Amino acid sequence: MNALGSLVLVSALAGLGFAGGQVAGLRPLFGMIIPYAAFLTFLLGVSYRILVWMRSPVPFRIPTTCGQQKSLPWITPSRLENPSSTLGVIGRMALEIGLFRSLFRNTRAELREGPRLAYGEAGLLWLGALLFHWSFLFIVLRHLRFFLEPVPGVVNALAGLDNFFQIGAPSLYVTDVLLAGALGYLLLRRLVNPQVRYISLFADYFALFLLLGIAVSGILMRYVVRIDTVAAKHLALGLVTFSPVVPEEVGPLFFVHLFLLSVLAAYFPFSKLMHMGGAFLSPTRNLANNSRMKRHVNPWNYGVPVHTYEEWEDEFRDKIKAAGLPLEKE
Amino acid sequence: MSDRGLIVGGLVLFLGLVTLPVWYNVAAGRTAKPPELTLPTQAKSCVAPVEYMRASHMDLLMTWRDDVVRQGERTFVGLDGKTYAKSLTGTCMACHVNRAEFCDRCHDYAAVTPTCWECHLESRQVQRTAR
Amino acid sequence: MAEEAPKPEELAQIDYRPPGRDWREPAVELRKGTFCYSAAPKHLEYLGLPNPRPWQPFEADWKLPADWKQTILQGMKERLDRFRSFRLFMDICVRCGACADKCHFYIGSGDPKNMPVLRAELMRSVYRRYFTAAGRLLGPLAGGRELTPDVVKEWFYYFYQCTECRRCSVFCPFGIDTAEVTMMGRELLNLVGCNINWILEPVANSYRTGNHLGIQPHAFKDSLDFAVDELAEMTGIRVEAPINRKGAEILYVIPSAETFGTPHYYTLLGSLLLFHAIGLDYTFSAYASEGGNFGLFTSHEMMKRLNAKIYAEARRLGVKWILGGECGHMWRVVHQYMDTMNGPADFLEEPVSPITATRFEHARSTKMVHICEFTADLIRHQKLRLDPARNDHWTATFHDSCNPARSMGLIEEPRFILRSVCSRFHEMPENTIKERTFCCGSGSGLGTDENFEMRMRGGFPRANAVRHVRDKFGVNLVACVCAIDKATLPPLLEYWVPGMNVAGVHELVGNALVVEGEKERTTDLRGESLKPKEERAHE
Amino acid sequence: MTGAGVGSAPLTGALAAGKDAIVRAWLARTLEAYPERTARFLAQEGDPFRNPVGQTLKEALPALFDELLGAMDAGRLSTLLDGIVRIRAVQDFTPSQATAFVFLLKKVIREQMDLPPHLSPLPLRGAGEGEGAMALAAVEGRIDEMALLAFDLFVRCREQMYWIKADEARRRTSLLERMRERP
Repeated sequence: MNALGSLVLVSALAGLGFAGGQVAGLRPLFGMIIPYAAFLTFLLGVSYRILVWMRSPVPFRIPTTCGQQKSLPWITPSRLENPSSTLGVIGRMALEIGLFRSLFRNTRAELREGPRLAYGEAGLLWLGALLFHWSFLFIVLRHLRFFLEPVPGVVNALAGLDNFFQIGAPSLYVTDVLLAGALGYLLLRRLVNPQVRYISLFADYFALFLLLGIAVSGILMRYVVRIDTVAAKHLALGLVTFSPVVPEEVGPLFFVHLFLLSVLAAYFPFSKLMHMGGAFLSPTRNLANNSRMKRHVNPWNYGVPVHTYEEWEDEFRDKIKAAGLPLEKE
Repeated sequence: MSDRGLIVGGLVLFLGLVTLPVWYNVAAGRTAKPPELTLPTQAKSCVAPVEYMRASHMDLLMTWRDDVVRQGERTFVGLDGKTYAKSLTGTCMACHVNRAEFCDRCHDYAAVTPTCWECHLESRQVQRTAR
Repeated sequence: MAEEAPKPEELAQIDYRPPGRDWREPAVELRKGTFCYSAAPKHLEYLGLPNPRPWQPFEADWKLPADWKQTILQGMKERLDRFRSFRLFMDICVRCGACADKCHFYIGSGDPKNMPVLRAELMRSVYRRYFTAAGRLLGPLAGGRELTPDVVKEWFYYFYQCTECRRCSVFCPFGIDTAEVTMMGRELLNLVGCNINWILEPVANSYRTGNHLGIQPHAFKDSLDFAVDELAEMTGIRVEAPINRKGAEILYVIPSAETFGTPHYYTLLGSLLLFHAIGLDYTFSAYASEGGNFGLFTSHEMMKRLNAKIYAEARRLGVKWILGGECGHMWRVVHQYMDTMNGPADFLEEPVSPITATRFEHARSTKMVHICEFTADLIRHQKLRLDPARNDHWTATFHDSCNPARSMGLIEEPRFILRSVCSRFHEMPENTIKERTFCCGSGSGLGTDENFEMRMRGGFPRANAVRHVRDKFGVNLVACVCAIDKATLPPLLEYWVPGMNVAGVHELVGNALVVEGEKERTTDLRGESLKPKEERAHE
Repeated sequence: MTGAGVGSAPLTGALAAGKDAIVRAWLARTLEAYPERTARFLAQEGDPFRNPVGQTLKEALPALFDELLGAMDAGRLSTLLDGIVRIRAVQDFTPSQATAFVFLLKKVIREQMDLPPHLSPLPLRGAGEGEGAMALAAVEGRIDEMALLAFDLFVRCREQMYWIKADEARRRTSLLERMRERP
């Protein structure tokens, strides 16, 4: 139900984008105003969310330690899994964010009934997630060719790397295939794996369908229903140089792509997609396990009622005395 | 230890990165201008409509290549009813004589690097005209 | 689950599968054996906690205070503002499901709401409804859910069905720690007086007398005296067990269960013998006679209230530093909270082993050292004479307790000790030890007998791994460094792996330790007879 | 698996030949007692330490089936059944639900062997009419025996829990008790 609802919603949004590209009067709205508004929402929204997180302090050191602590000099500490220094924390975070270290912990070679060595579904999740995120980053960077003039060599080099196989014209980008494949897998997994289906919310499917919509419309424009690339760049460049134009040559499919992207940008700060920023802030990962070495201050530490020694001694004085234990006051 | 500086710094870095195109183009003093092409003077129409050629000329060229190399079919009937030879250098570049001022302007603008010139040579005549 | 039995003709085709409804409809059937009883009002009153009243979870009316909803929402807001962990963990879960099968309760019970992600979603759905713009506007469509008394009941059921073991957080790509969510959940439940007796009675006792069972100073002394007598019988050596002695170098804080329960008691014997052998200048305290801290299972505030005694007593007695005994969650509190809550301990000195002169630099701020760190250092510097053959009746494995493993990283120290004091030691499978260790199923204050079935379910994954090493290596002893383990692993293993024993690491140290002037040992510290020395030598 | 002792050779042979399919169906039916997502997890997760419940069933059911066609050795049956029932005794099952998995085998066998769901003296392929029915009755009788044994074991597990609980309470304060006993 959640899946179907999100699919319908994303389809409707795509249709809206298409209509926006068809109707002459709406083109400035969909080609200039909405993208600006969405991007602004993205910037402000992300900043707001990060600042809200920042406002809540981290009162206690609560890293999840995944290896040997640094204690006695002759015991080798696990510097990355249980870092005690800032450098170690940086290493741990780099592994987490670049390679999804913790998710990888799921995978293991195992003997499933019989001698067949197989990797579990969990390994696929790690691979799918990793491919999706890296492909997405690659594609975003590649898209800089639409926003920068002249196009820097780095962007060209990235694209060159990406169309390594040089299939067809325009040549096939590997990341396009990987992204679509990974997204498809992540969606399929939500639908097929009963555990994950049970925990999936409307928002989970919505994000996936939205990303798929953007990917599919982009792939269509590049490989199937060609669009005037020069005009597309003209529009994109217009947006980032604050001299927006909507060239006539830009077709409705491009508007689908642009509108879904705008929706994504505007939706991003208010959704679970903020895990992008959150991953950096997680106190179980980004703190050094040095809480006995260094004192850490809780900014809201407040006094609490305690049962003092004096009260305790007063209450049990006779018994303490009878047991022959020392007293503060006789 | 307060991590506010670190977080704000990270956020500013992130905002800077995602708005990079704005700064880049501001620094370059750029506005959105599409490339200006030197259009042929002698011919009035192309083998296919302009809109089609703009978006899909690579499809046409790839089809031509396959037809010529694999099927040996060398003639193409254009939209205007005329017959053309399926030839990049012979047909296309007969009108669009200057690669640098026609092909490359758009390709550079859109950061596209077609592989045409890895095999095809610009004919001497074309090069001469360009000069 | 239905209480009536199905008719005979239905038996063959009955489908027990519950209707596939949305998890957001709160529905808890409190079946006896799977939940804990409520806290007695007198404990709440003594501690000054809200809404003391007689009630039980299985009753329809939980007698919540009139403004319960506002209290909970207000409490949530405060905690969102105070704990970045809480706010972040409410926001960033992507429901990837990586944690789903990591929870021992899920593995053992099969209840989907025991998947860590769903346990947290019970709270998140309320968070979204009341604290996010989308949730306020769109409600269920944005994954939000109304806070109703049924939701409170569900929280109670599932947040007291999580042992805060942090295993899920090891596998989460964002490090989301269900223990943090559970801790907040329990704090909120405490605000409206929904708490369990098995936690609050020890808390109240600990607050008043200094230890969980409410043992008063003279009885505490009796226990230690008894231990000294028994040790004298077994070893011929009369050790000292000083209490509240001012001017001692070290304050030794133990989980109080070592003074009244078995097999904890044998660990106490082992450490008494060890301290005698090395001539340690130390003292117990009858005021701070509990290292365990059930406040951790109640609220951060209560944790602080109970923990304050340790530093206060160290200051009063004028010791140089503090040594801590074998206890799991006590070490979570000491390692991750104590200095921040009740420090700075600037009246103490950086811990230095008086025997080996090793500086425990990793504890230079908190000034408290784990006894395994201390002993491992002694053994490494060959300050102990050990006869591992005295543990030859044991084939041991080591169960990592959740808190030392995942909130501290105490992994190699106890293993080093075990390998030194017993000759037969085997690890359980890799994905069930160290940071991936399985909980005993009874941590975080759930080790009560009314909750027995749930504990057996939760501990099954652990027991299963123990059974594996029993069958493969003939393991007959599970060593551990946690008082809750020592209390709850014996019944767990008795049910799943009969014949298995449980011991503290320092019980085995005490067995192997050759102390000057001792008589020939004929028994281990449990009083069970050892094979004569000659026989052992010939093996 | 010699088929020693049960029914006529044709039925035993057919059952032995169909073992894999029967046991698979039996396992699937047994897992249906759990919520859907859990059932899938129990069925699919192959790591015995991640999925001890599913693993126990996967190992015990085929062995029980062998016993059914074989010697029905009481010792082995107890061990196998105990492994399963012990788990179900602490999960949310009533006694009848906890032991119903044994009866499911009857239904599964009839389905897999293309037999009608109710006992009636119909001919079994390759055997005389009455003979086939008797063979089936014999197998089903053995399943009933297993079920009764499972029920006994279930009750024993529940009883065991009570004395473990009592024992636990004693152990918690055992030292105090010993101190009291000492002069």
